[in-house]
Amino acid sequence: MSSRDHTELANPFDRSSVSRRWWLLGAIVTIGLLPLVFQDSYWRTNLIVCALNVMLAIGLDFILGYAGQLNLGHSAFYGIGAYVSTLVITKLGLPFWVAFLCGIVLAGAAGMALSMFAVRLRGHYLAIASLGFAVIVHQVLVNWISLTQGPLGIYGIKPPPEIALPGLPVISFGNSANMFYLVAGFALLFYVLLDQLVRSPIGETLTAIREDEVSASSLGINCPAWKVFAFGAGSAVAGAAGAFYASSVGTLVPDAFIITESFTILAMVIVGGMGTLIGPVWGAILLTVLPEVLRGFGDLRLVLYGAALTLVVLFMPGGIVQAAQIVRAQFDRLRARLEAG
Amino acid sequence: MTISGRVAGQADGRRNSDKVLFRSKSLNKSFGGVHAVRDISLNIPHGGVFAIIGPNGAGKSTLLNLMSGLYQPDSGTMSLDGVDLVGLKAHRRVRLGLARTFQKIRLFKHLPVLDNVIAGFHIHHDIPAWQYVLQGTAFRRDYARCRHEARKLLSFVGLEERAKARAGSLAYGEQRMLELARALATSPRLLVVDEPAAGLNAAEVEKLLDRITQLRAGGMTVVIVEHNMDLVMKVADRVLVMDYGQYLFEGAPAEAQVDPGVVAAYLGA
Amino acid sequence: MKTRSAIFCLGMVAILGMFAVANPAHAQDKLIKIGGLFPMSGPGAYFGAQDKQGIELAIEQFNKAGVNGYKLEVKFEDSACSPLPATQAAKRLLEQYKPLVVVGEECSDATLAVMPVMEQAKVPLLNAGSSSIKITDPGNPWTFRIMPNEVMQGVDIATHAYKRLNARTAVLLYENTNAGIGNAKVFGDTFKALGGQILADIGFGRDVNDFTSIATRITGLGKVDVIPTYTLEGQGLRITQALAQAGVTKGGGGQSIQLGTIWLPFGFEQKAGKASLGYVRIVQFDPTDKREVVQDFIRTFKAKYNQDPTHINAHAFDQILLIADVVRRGATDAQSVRDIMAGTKNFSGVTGSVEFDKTNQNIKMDTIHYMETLPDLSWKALGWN
Amino acid sequence: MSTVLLQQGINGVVLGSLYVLVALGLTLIYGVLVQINFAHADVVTIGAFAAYFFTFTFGGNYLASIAVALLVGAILGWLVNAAIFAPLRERGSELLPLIATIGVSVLLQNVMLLWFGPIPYAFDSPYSNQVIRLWGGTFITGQNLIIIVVSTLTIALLYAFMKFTFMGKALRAVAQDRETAGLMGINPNHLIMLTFVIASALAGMGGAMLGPILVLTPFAGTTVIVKAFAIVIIGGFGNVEGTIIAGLLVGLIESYTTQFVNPGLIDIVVFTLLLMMLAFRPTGLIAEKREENV
Repeated sequence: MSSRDHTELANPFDRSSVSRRWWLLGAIVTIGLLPLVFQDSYWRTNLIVCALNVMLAIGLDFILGYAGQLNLGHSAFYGIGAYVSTLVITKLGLPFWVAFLCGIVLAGAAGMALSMFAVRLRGHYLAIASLGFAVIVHQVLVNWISLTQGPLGIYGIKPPPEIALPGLPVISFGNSANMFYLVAGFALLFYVLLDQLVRSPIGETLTAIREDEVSASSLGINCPAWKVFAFGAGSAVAGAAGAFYASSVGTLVPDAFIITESFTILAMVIVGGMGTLIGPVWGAILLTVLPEVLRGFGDLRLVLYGAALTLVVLFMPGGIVQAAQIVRAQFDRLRARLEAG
Repeated sequence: MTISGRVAGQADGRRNSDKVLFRSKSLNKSFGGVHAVRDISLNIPHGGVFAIIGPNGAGKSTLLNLMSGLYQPDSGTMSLDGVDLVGLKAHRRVRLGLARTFQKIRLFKHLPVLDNVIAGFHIHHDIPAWQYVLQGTAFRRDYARCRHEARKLLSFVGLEERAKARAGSLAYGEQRMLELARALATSPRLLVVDEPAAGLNAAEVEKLLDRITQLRAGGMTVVIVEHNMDLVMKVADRVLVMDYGQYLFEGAPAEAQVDPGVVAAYLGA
Repeated sequence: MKTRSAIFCLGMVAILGMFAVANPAHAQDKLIKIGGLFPMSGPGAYFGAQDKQGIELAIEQFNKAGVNGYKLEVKFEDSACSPLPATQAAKRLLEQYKPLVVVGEECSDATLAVMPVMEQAKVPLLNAGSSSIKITDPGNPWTFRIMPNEVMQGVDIATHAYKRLNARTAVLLYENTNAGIGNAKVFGDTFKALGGQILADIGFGRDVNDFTSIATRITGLGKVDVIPTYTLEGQGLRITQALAQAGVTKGGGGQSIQLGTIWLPFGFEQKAGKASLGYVRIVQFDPTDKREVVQDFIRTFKAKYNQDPTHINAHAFDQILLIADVVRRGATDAQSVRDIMAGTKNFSGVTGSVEFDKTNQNIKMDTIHYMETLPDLSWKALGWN
Repeated sequence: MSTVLLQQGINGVVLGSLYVLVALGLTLIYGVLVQINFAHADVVTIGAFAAYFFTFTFGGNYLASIAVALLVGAILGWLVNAAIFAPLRERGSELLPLIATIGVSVLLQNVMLLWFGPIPYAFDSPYSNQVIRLWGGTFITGQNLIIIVVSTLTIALLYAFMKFTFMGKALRAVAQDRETAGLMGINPNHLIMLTFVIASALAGMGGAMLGPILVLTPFAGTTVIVKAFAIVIIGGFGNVEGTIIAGLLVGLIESYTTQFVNPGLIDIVVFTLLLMMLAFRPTGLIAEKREENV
């Protein structure tokens, strides 16, 4: 291990990689236990939706929080993934996993195309361009009835095919627990992939672009190319979420991918803490579960949701991650005081 | 040593092309009605400190932005070590060995000091792409090497203690030094420093000049863009004086100080 | 910073505190639990708010005396007029409230998405407001619909337009939704099959604001006999006004007759004013109907809400009426509700009578009534059914 | 057919004027603050409701209700700025205020849903059903004529304000270079406040005039806002003349798309134009060169 060559470096790498392994194990165990804790199909659906939203949020965060690209059209890639994967099955008769891959690839390609198209744009221009892109995608889904069925919708989409390994019981994804394991497994996979990327020099490159493009290019960073890369990667993850959306909900209508869906995903990233990967995970979970828990409030539900989003931005712009840091700092101070007597 | 458009300093015997690192011919750049750089030709030799000076608004920064690729010239040619630069994007020029700092400091303010420098290693990661995802041995070696090199650079500019601080929290003088370290991380052959003394106190200027001298001693070519003539006199081997976007004088620093045209420009005649 | 975090914490505590007061538990014997799946948020709340009124009125009436010794209870969940929220709401109802029967949704997409969930849970779903043919064709044994579907409505309207109004040319106007497209298509197909001609097929989003352009386009199409229009009340009003202003319809001195669906409420004419003159439409709820059940409904509704009931209020009311009838006929659990409901014959509600076919589609067409708007904005019942 | 084409032109101009009123506020705010305000849509809606209640509940005159809506909009603008933008300004983020306004927008929409209910209000002004015959068989409704007249007057007033008053000049100066304002001896916070008040007053007034045209529900403003953003971009962010031209252009595109293609495709046409614009002419219809100081 090379850190031994530079012993003076007190390399944080080893320590963090060990603790990351524990975190990963913890995450796997949690995912494994969740459907056992939540037995009813309502909560299991919520679990699946949580996992879908986690994918969407980390994908958007990669684009927004790391590469600094103001993407307000994430719902478009979600929708592309959902429709492409479904249509590849129904129109071309290809197996689910091929369709799944097509969904990812096309969503990623759409993201890259938008990014290339808007490569000269920054900040709000990109925000509105991506918003416009999402409107176009939604309207194409609505109007291209011969292909997408438009608002008539596609129903009875089957879950992914059963996995029958010799010697093991057949794994059917009609079972909500198995479906959750599948979606959450992929969410975790994408999380780990993106996490590896942001911890590699690619992460440094992207944050450099986010912080200052002129400066970044003065260091030899090809900003347009990396932005296209980030957009492609983030939207490909959204495409995967879309494919799972279709196969777990079973119904597709264009309005599921309306632009306000982009705002919801954005809110997850912000509430969780932009520019960290773990933040959006918590943000996605919170903003999926919170509206469900708030159902008791009936009409007040979305009022509270809007108020909470505004309050977070005003008073806790770093989101849950910042809140956690503050709590930890308070805790440390308290402990220090106790230890001091 | 340097040759400019009309005078074409043939008197200087060192116009041997293989000794010239950066060469430009008749560069022009206008913004709207302002002719910011007019017909500038210069040859910067390997090694040494080359200063571009002139009063505020003389077009120095525009010239520098043309060199670094932030702007493209309206006309004229440029080359670095024989490679044509015109049309080449800024990030491509870095790979040819051209690095710069900025007049208005442009650090990655929200990132730690160390990460600012590490970002400068962007063009020097040579591990295969899959290593970024799997993070195997090669990746870890690269990771440790970058951190090691970055700390060396930080200690070169005297910031090793501040490695974990946020770049935006550094004092102004420290930020300048950090920007220098970051530019050095790209391992440039030609380092362009824009107004390095702006906003620094005397001690900080001294320290900065000392580092530049060290870099020159190490064989690096340094271009300093500066409006303060006294400052460059100490370190520059050669100066180009500009005014209103035009060539005014080019030669040894001592000669510049007595050149009537230069004096007039500086005294605002 | 300190005060800010203090405010933030207070805000969060307030929000959390509100959780605690939510969801008080109920416990009661001899209860028929009814789940209500309706859009309560977003633009679809238009339906949910009215459904809720009708249902609550009906429940209040039945609980005065009880039905077969049972009391009725309803719990609403916001299904947001959209597949995923609707399935989530349905699952939540089924898991946590455990109803014997569920009423709703209004939007066809949401209803279609909920159906397999209900089938799996073996709890009947009673629908009144979704018109998509797919809900009952093929449908499933657990889904019932008391409203005529898009095919029944569309064939009927197109036939009457061709035969009674002698219409030969038509322009289709519809919102780009499941129901809009579906209904317009059935009308178009039937009308063409009869020998009529569709001059233009104009679909638009629910966010279209200005209908003058659409009306203008129709002025350029020559002689248009009928304009079947499939929109909700809000856009419907603007379309009727725009068509009159452009001089297309009778209300604006033109020749065309607008044909309307059951989507428009009673009182539409009063809002639209003179522009609605000559408008021929079907209504699911006819307030001029002299039957006692209708007049009682109108009276009690006005007493409770101080406003005129709409067709949505009425069909929501009927859903409970039918469930109460099923309970009266001896249903005690989800299975018996389904079985007894399937055998419904000659049930008479506010919107008309109900008799289910094999696919659980109500085959009675007397739930729709043809009306024409007169110059004093009152209705003339056309008695075509 | 030529009557129809001419009529569609008139329809497009009417619609365009409405869009301009909404988009102008957005572009003013962008010019001065470089911020996007999603809550602008809800100011439009609230303006429409204010006008409705003033006319129908309190029996006021419809034309007076336009002034009421203007006032309500101005107050809302002041509130939104004081509550959201002012506290966030020091953070210098382009994203946070945007998200905060999305939050405010959700909040306002659902508060309105609680108060006003989801059932569309039949908001007809006394001029809604007046048809004024014009040349060649074309017509315009009284309401639309009011829209065009009031929009033109407002735009002219705004223009005069920007051109001839000190505050107006200062506003333009800030829009071009934010540091200049300080040099002119004006508190930039006051200027920003003024911008918000003007922009939201325009939105409120727009609401009062839109009310009798669109379907008045708590979500009415949102149907206009996304298109207003497109107009702001097509016209060039912060560019008043560009916004006016772009607004009219989009209005005309809508009416002619309805005529020749299908109203369902309007959004696709408008937003494709937007993307084309961004790709090939990102500075907008009327270029305004801003150089980055490095």
